[in-house]
Amino acid sequence: MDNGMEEAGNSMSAAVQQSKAAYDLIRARFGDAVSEFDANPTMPFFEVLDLSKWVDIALFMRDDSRLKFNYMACLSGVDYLEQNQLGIVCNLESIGHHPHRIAVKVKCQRDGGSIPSVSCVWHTANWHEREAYDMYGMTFDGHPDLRRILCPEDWTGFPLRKDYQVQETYHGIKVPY
Amino acid sequence: MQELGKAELNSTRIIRQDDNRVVIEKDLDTEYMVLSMGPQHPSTHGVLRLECITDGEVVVEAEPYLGYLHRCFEKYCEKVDYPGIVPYTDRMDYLAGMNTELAFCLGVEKLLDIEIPRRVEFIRVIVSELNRIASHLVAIGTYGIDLGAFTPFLFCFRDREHILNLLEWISGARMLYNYIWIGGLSFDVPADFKKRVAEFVTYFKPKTRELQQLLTENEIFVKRTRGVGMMPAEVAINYAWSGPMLRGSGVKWDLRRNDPYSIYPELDFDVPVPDGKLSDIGDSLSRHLVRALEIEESLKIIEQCLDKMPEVEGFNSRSAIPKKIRPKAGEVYARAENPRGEVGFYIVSDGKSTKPLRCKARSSCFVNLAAMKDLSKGQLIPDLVAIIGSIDIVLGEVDR
Amino acid sequence: MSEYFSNIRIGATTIATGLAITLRHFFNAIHRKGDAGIDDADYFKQVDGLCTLQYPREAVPTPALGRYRLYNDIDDCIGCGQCERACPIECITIETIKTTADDLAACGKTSQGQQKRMWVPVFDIDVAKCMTCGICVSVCPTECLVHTPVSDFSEFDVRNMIYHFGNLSNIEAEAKKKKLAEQQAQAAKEKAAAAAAAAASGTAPAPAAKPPADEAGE
Amino acid sequence: MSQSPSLNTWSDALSGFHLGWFPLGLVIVAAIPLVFIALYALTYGVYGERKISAFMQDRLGPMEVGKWGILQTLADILKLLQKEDIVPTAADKFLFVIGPLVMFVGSFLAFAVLPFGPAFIGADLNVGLFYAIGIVALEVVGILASGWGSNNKWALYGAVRSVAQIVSYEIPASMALLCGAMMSGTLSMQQFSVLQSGPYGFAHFYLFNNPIAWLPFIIYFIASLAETNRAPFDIPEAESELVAGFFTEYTGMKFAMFFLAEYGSMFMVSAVISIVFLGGWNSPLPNIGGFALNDLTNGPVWGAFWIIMKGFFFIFVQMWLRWTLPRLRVDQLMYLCWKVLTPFAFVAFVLTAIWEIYK
Repeated sequence: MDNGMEEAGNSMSAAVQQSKAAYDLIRARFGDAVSEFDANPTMPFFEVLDLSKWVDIALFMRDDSRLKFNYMACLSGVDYLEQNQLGIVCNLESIGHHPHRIAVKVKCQRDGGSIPSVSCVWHTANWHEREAYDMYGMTFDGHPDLRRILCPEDWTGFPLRKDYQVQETYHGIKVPY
Repeated sequence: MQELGKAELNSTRIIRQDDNRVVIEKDLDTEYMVLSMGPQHPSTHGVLRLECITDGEVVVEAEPYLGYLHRCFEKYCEKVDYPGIVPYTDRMDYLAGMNTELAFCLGVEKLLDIEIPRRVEFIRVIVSELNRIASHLVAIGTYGIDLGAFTPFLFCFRDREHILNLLEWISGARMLYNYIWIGGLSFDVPADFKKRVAEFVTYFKPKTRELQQLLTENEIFVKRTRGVGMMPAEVAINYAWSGPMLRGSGVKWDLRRNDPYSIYPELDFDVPVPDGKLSDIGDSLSRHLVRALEIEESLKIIEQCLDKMPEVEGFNSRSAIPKKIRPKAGEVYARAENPRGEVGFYIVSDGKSTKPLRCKARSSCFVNLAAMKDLSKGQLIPDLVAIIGSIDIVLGEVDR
Repeated sequence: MSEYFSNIRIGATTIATGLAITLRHFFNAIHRKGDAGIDDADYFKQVDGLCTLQYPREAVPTPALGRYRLYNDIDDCIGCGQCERACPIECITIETIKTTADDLAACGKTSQGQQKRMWVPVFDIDVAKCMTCGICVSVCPTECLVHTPVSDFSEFDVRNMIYHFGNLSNIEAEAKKKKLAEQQAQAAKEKAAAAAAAAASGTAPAPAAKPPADEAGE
Repeated sequence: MSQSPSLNTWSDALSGFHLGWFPLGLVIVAAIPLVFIALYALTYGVYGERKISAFMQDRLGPMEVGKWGILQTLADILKLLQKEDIVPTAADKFLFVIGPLVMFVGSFLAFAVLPFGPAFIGADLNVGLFYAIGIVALEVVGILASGWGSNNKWALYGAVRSVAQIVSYEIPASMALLCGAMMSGTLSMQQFSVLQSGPYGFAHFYLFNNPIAWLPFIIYFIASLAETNRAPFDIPEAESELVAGFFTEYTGMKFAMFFLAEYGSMFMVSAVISIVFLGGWNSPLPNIGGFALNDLTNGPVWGAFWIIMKGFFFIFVQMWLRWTLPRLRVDQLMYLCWKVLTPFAFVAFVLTAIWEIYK
């Protein structure tokens, strides 16, 4: 970690410092597979740059005794229209082991992009990933049961994409209200 | 049980005897029956559909199908101003509107970085704890119905009615309050509110005891729920269970203590977890007990808040609300302890617009329900009903 | 074996306790909870016994703040359109026509004495859509848009759920529009004629009233 | 009490009445229980259950139709009559239609042997009790027919559960009634009542007369709940599990027939328990010194009054239990039957036998 980051760390709140410490461990292990730490006060996060490492990072975060991020609070899909990317944001924390929490971002191609699934690491990711797929259309490699979850199976388009155009009719029912 | 699950596909049973011998039984040639439970079914608490593959009365597998009540909450959020989202959060978990509003407002306030008047914080805690009691009453009452006891349900609703009256009195609406606003409250409470809430607490305490005798201690109820739907703590955490569900598995985890918000750090209350005497830790009865105990903790919190709440002359509950709610660019994951667990909002603001770029709602029921497939393996249909009831889903929140 | 008998014993005693509770309620049914509102001082003194009311004839009074059907007092409405913009579900439709100078007196003042500068020929609230969130009421500057405690207003025809509060009939509105258009045309002419001199007096009020004027044109 | 020789004079005379070749009297005798069920189910069964449950739950109950909603049941019946009588396309039409009829018939066939007074009984069979136990089992056929005939998975579950339940609970129920039969030494329902009459009213009833009788009494009461599918043994209907159990697919009057049958058999088991253990049509009031309360309150009309009141009391207890208790699970139901009630019924049987020998 470079000195600039550490100096910035002095002005961080305690919670962000804890996240930073956790991040440092991940960075030490995976190096350039993860991005720099974003030490914003509301939701400190880092990004996984090497998609193929994402499951390894997840497993490391869950199982390493210093990290123990055993609780995935949330997994949200996001549409980064300007960067032409889709992504997920995972909010992780540790129940019963450490007080730290951190957010991880994983991004993929906007069209036909896919992200490795972490549903084998955190069971809860199963439905969250299905929801992200349902709403944004990125696929999750290795997901056991990747189907739409909230929209009907035969719905066209991915509703939460910024450029989504709602279909005119659905089984003869007029859709736009 | 695991071996059984696999072997059942060939209508063969492998039964492990006490002395570790294995007996293989071949059934008559039977077929599985696919039983579609819901979306119109009395005990799926709304429009959940479970597709059960059943072997007689035994559920081999139950797959939940969601989305019948999907109302595009997240899509709406991207089209509506921040204050306009608050009434929609009510409609997510319609049994605990105040708590969900609180979670959302906490998030936007974090992005805005504004200071909330102390009196507002106290009122917020009182109303959300009242709402928590109301929500738990529905949970306990409907659980009774699921198991065939109708009367406790109506007793619960009778008492919930008083809470709804109290909340209607201050906010103007009975269920969909839009009371907690970003940076404040829509109205200050009426002068008599404190007195009336105190009266409610005195009125309600004996009623909890009665409910306990009528339902929780009833031997049939205990027999129906004890040891049903076991969820070990490890697995519960991995499924990201939260709220009474996680505490029912014996994990002492409550966001009001572990990620404190508002004035909860100043208040004295316990986080109830089952002790394993009345129930087996992690079963349906534990979850029910945790809810019953939480009602009492909530009453404690309300009493303390009534004592400590500052009285301010000519108080304006909207004083801290910014003229234009336009947060700086940034993102936040804010959450609060709802009656059903952790409700979180992941809000992304671009700093230019008065509408969020992205607002994801992490719904507690959605996450809790995800474990249904595992929980239902090898259960009887009556137990399946008991398990769904103990998860206490609100479909408005599951489908959003 | 002892577990077997203790099970039976516990079962019998807990069932008896439950039966005692329901029987107590059964005999308590001679009392009835009154219909006092929550703002009544002795609300919690009358909570025992039967707690339901026979709705159409008896009802729990709605508290003063009760947010139910929307009502707009058009005499106080200045046609600012704030409620329309604040409404998250767009159930309010407003059209306004700027009042010409000679009509100001006819347009009248609000009850607080503010001069109204807009005719509001269309002020429609679709109460079937309205979710009674109260945001429109909170932004209303003249407090003319209010929630009334009327909660039961069902209709057989859904079109009757659109409430019209406008203060001009169609013919009147057409006349006012025409009048405004004529006057604006004249004003434009005058402006063109006296380019610099009219700037001080003529343009000042125009920007303030601009957005509603646009809507009126739609 | 000297009415035993002329015991069935009324009903015998009535059934011998012919209008030309037509046995009108016999039709009237057969019609009386039916009319009674209809009236009772209308008044006490449906309305009473709704009111009792309402009061236990702090509600008002039906209030709109008539004073205190007394005519509510009539309104319900009118509603049910107007409803479309739907037979699902995929249903087995014959079974679907015959199911409710069999159940209805089964539930009121047993009324034939219920003595409604010293001088009124439909048929004073010498095996009346045996007949009453046996004929109730006919309901199972109706339930199975309607459950299978509906071609609905929930209905099938309900029917199968119901058959398992009723057949199992026949055993403790019959054993308990056998204890009663041993105490009296007869199977005739009329004789049960006669043997329990006496100047001291309730003291002559087997429940108070015999130190062991409370055990078969309780066993039969619990088993009778299960036989009539009442809570906490209502798993065949199990609203929250099986939607409505075996009558999920029924509408209109067919649906109402299930209700009439249910209330009919509720009264039937209540009457049987009061005949066997509580003296049937005998007045419970004792003669105390000069006050000949017992003599005053016995007689044909009083007899009908007492047996109906005793029946209604047990129906009240059934409703009271229903609105208090949760429902048992299928396996717990069977546990209760085979591991609790049946052993205790045998114990009661043996104890009664010993008591009857050595008393």
